[in-house]
Amino acid sequence: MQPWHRRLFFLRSIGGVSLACAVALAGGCGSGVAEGPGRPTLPGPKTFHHSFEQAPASLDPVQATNIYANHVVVNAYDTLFAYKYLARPYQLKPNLAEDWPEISPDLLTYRIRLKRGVRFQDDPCFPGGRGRELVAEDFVYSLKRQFDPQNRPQGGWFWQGRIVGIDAWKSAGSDYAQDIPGLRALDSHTLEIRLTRPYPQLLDTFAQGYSAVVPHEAVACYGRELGTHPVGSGPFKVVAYDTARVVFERHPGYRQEPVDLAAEGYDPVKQRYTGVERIAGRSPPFVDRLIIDFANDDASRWNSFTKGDEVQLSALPPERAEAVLASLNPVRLQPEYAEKYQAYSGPEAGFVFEVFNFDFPDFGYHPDPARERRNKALRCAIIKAFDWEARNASWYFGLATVFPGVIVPVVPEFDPALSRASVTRDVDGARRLLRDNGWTAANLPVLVYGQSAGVKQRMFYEQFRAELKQIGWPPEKVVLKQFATFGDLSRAWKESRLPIVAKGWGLDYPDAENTLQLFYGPNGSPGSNDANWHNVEFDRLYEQAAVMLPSPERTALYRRMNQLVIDDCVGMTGLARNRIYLWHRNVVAMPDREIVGGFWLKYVDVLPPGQSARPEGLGATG
Amino acid sequence: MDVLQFALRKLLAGVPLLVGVTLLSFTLMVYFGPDKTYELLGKNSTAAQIAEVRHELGYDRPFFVRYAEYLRELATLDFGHSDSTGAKVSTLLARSIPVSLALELPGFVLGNLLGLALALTAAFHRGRWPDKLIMGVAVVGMSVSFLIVIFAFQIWFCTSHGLNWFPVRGWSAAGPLDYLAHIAVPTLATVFVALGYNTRFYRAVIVEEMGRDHVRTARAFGTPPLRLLWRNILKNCAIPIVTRVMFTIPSIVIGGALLIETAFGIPGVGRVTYEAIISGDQPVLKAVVGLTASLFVLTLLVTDILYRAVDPRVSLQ
Amino acid sequence: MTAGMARNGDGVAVPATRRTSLWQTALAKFARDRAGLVGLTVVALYLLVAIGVWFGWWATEWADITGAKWAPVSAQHWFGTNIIGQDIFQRGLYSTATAFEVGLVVAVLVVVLGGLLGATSGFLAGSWVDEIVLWTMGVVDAVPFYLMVAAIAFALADYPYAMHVAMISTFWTTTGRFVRGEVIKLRGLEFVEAARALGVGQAAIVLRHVLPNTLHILLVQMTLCFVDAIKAEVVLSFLGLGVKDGMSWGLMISESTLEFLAGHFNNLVAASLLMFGLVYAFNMFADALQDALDPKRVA
Amino acid sequence: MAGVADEPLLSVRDLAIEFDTLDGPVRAVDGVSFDLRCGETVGLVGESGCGKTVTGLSLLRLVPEPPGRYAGGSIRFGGRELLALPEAELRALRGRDVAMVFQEPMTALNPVFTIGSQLTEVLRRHRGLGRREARVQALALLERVHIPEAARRLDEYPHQLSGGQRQRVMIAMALSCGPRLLVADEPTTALDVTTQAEVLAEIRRLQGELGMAMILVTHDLGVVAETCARAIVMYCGVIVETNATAALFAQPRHPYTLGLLQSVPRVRETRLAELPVIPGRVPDLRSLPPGCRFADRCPRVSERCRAEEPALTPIAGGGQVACHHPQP
Repeated sequence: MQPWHRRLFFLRSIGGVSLACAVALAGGCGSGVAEGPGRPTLPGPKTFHHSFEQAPASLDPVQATNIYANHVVVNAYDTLFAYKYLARPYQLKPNLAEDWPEISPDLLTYRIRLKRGVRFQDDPCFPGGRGRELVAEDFVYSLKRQFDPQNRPQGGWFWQGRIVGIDAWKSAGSDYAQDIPGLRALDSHTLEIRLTRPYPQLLDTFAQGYSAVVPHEAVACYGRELGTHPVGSGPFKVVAYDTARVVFERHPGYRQEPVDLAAEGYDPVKQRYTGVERIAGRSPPFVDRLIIDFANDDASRWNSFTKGDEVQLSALPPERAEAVLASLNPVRLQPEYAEKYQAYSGPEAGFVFEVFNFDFPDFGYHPDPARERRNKALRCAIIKAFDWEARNASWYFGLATVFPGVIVPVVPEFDPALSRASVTRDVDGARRLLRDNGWTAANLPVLVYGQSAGVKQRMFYEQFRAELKQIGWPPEKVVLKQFATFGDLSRAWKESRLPIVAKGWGLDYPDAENTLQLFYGPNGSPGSNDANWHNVEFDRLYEQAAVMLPSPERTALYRRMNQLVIDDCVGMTGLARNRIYLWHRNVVAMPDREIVGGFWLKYVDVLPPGQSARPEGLGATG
Repeated sequence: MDVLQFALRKLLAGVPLLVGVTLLSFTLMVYFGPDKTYELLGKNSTAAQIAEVRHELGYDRPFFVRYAEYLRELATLDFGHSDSTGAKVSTLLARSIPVSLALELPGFVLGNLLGLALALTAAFHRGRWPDKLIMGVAVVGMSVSFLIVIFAFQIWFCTSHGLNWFPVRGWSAAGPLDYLAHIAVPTLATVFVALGYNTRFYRAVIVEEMGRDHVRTARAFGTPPLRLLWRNILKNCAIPIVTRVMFTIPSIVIGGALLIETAFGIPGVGRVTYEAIISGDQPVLKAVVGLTASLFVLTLLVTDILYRAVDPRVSLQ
Repeated sequence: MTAGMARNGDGVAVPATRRTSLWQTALAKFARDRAGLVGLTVVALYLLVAIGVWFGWWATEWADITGAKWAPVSAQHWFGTNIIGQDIFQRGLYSTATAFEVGLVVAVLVVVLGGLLGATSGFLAGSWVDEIVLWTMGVVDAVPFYLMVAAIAFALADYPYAMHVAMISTFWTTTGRFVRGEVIKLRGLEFVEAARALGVGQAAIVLRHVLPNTLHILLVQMTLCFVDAIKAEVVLSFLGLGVKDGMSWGLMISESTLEFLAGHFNNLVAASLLMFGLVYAFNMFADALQDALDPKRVA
Repeated sequence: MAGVADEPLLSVRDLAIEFDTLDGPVRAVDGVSFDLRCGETVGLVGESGCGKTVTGLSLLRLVPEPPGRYAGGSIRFGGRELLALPEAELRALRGRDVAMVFQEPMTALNPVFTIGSQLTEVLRRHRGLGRREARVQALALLERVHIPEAARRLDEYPHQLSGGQRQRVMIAMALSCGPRLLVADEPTTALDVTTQAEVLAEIRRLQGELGMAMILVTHDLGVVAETCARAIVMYCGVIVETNATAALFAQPRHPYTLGLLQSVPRVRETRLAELPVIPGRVPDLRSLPPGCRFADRCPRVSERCRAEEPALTPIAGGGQVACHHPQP
């Protein structure tokens, strides 16, 4: 839980908003298997074979902590909201929710109606093995699971201190029989959520796998093994799962919702080449079988992709960029690849950055103000020595975007006009700064560079050490400390044991607040403010902006906060990767896993081998 | 009856070994092993949550309580659930051990048979060119790193840079062809690397046996070569061969082939174990290590009984 | 008995003559083994390279960025450069020193540990000391190698020599068993009995009389260990459990996995060839040494 | 078979056998010639390393190749040239026409098969017997060599038998096919004294019963005296003297033979400490002196001995000696 939620707001009671629950009956549920117009008769099930670079640890929604787990979870389960398949910038849409919620004027009470006739997948855990209808109480139950320590939940921080009574429910022992005042099912298909303070990102959190709806029967039946045996109401049912792959089959009882391209935010100019027009008016999912391989080694994933009969869609390994791409922006393939593949490129929803830990008197705060000033010069010099462009060239083959500050390019608040001085290498400037502030090779402190195990991480260090050597930092004073597991590295961060923290952050929702909270003082270790940076003005602005709905005023506050981070030389930041996806021509897809998460998978269709989803007349490339 | 008695006595003698192995592995892998807490925390965590997770994982209990718990789990073969996926450890192992076996057995058998065949060829032409050629190549095989072999074979056999005959990764044993396609390259790599060692080992054993007096006696009585090979050489080499083969078994069954499984994306027990190590999944680790140790003790026993079967001089005392 | 004439001159001084004659014949045998000599020469060349690295004669810029990313082979960069522009040739040379450092440290300590424990347990065979040593060997051998090494590496967290400790604590059992067997044979011999009769202490007997007579085993074990250590380093470094500081062939090979896809194999080829050369030469040398030191072996 | 009536059973001519060593080839047997008639017994005597065992092995062509090599000469047995015989015919000959008894009864039998199995194997191979017949024969053979409880022994393994019994089994095996020539390589050396005498007596008895020719390879002149009609003395790969046993013992002509005879302990006459010993060492086969190989140790050495190697020449009384200055 973030201390930062708690400090700002007092619990406010609101008057109930009476809502007329006009219940629309959902269309005929059950048996239908979408027979689209062009659906070919294939020998065997129609299969889409996808690949990830990492295996999810657990498929239990309460542990859907990374995009890999999230992809699987949102396809096996359902969430109240989802991101539109095609809209850019990203937009929410109701999913299990029948419509947008009714929100009280003080922004503290949300009333959400669920679709009728949504059924869980058939599973032995239900009486008779037949999936029952999903009701509002299931959502309440599922969210409670995030506050039951026995489940080892990882997503509770989204709602901790924000939903009325949820923390009290947990401290009282997480008894599912007890009610939570701020989280109630008014009837079988109506939810009411009451907040302690306005939470503009609430609906975004309901599009996360963390809030996916789990039937209590499955928990009773599988217990801890729910993590390998999902039972949800999503478009696909998991039939096999191990560390190498997950295999889904179409959920035959999935609700019939014909695709409305306009409602999904279709942009004919930019997206027509994908052939997604083919799915208009048909109800997903379109494939009988969905396979996702987990292969953490780019080479074997790429080999599998290019073989032709294995993986059909893969992120382009940056190493192949030079050989495959004719141009990056717009993304265009070399002719021999364009014959076989389609491509899409988009910025990641996240960034990588490295911050100094201000708990370390050698680099951050110091009782002696003069030393603290010298420390700032030290930090600024290191930032000037750091070569983001070299990092981009070496590791991302120039495919990444280097940007100043911590507001990432993918969010609407990003400021393209911001000065790039903080991400521009300046060896002379760095040397001058060191010299002017009395830093010499003899009195420079030892810099311990903590990283997780892995050769890439090691090379980051070597690159950094060589760059520092160029501003006169003795190489033996730059020490690598590799942690065997990510957990151990994470522990070192959370225990504030590393002077420099290099990490990546994936956005939970498309709002700059999600990255700015990384510098909010009360979020210091073990929270997400690994820099342990405390800036009074920043904290004040953050608290002010946190309850604001999106607006130009809020954007201005965000940008001011961003500048504060840059000005105090808090760290080297940042770089956002561009992901390039390639897929076989017979696959109809618009793959973008950023923000959209796994929601796009149910819209994927596969044509018989040899056919192309690309509309005629678009030319071979583009 | 005496076999049974012998077995019981051996099993009893295996208890200290079992205690030692479990204590060592528990101390190293579990007590000092990686900490799962910080992988189970959400993005933003508080000290209270950290304590909560540690309690859930049982890290806050004293060493010997945890060790005793481990022994109980080992005795009942109930290792609980994985800390990562929540899967039952027994399910996890029941799924991955057969995969590792199916993956490795062909290579193991082939590597030993081929090694034996080459060793025989070399030994029978001792000192002449076939011997020199085979032994020279064996040293080359021994000098190449397994990693390099895997990479080279993978690129050569499984990608469009080379022959592109086999799937580059994954696992399927749906049909015999499917199975063969998936094990072909891993098996080739395993055999390539093991062959050098096996050939040298078997040649040394055979050459030693060939120099024995009873071989000369047999030749002096006109025994034909194949019969000589079988009755005088192989039967008498049985002890070192059985030893070598038997002691590889625990590591095949439980250890799996970590490098092969990682490179080819095969969900065998080696990969499960390695992932358990790097993610600190202690229930899985405990199960793997405990089972390996038990299997090791069992192997010692079976090997001793086999010794008697292959060599009348060994008695069960 | 006529055979008596050959025994003339042999007295109680069995160990002395046995030893000298063993080493003398070994040297003579080795000097005639062409493959062994070539192997030794190549190993010596590698050692020279390593010494040069230790004294800073060459490969001093192995950590610097001296060129462009993936610069091709040229007069300036003999093996080209890597992904961040470091000179692969210099890194390969530098890794030679690491290989010797790992190989020597591990081999020497394994032999010391295995020799001492093996000799002690062999000399006291049947006693509780022997039981404990045997038990320890059994325990260590019962844990699969990579599991054990990984566990030790993790348990020792960021201790820079975790890998060495891991290898030593798993490798010593082989040497220990060999030495134990040999010592059990030796301790029945007359010179040991004689020393015991003269009231020489047990530790002194082991150190002065028994261990020196197992030197040929120790030497062979050391060469085998050296090779094993270098090969294990490659795999462990690939798994992220290896060399922490500096550069090694294993790190270069794992580095090369980042480059396969882009079609750059300089790191892989350089490290593989350099490593293969040393390991092959060392294997030839070890073979010749074994042949020379094994009284039973006839060329 | 056959051949001319007076052709010897075995005829060895100028046999030379080399071994490859690190220092180049070494001649372990260098120009050995002798004949053997049917039923004749000959002792092949010398110190270890003199080439007697290699000579014995060569009669079945059992010298390990490599490192050994037949460098010249011929071995004719029953009219056939053994050195030119194909491997398959050799196998048919071994154990059937020429049998061998080895020195080490402890290791000469296959430890993982029963005595019966090893005996019947030979019988079935060479005499074409069926399983049951072979077993009956094997039992008879064991009884013939006086092994107590022979029926039980058939199912025992070699390690369950004493050394003497094992050697009897070896002998039984060797005699199983009624060979015309028996090569016995130090058959009693590894046994204790009482057993030695028993086994030796057994061999003598059986040789007499079966009428086969025998070559007894030994370092022990006493054994030769008791068993053989004729003795051949070897030194450093060559024959230095050969004669009828009685004549040899009565009047040794080569100084080496004399030395050997003098070093035989006569238990009742001489105490061990007073045993005369031939001074000096056996020369290194790799660097033989140009003249007589015994020159360095010979009390009667002359200039001629060091320059010229003496040839084997007939002497009065029927024997042959290779010495420039034979004992009178």
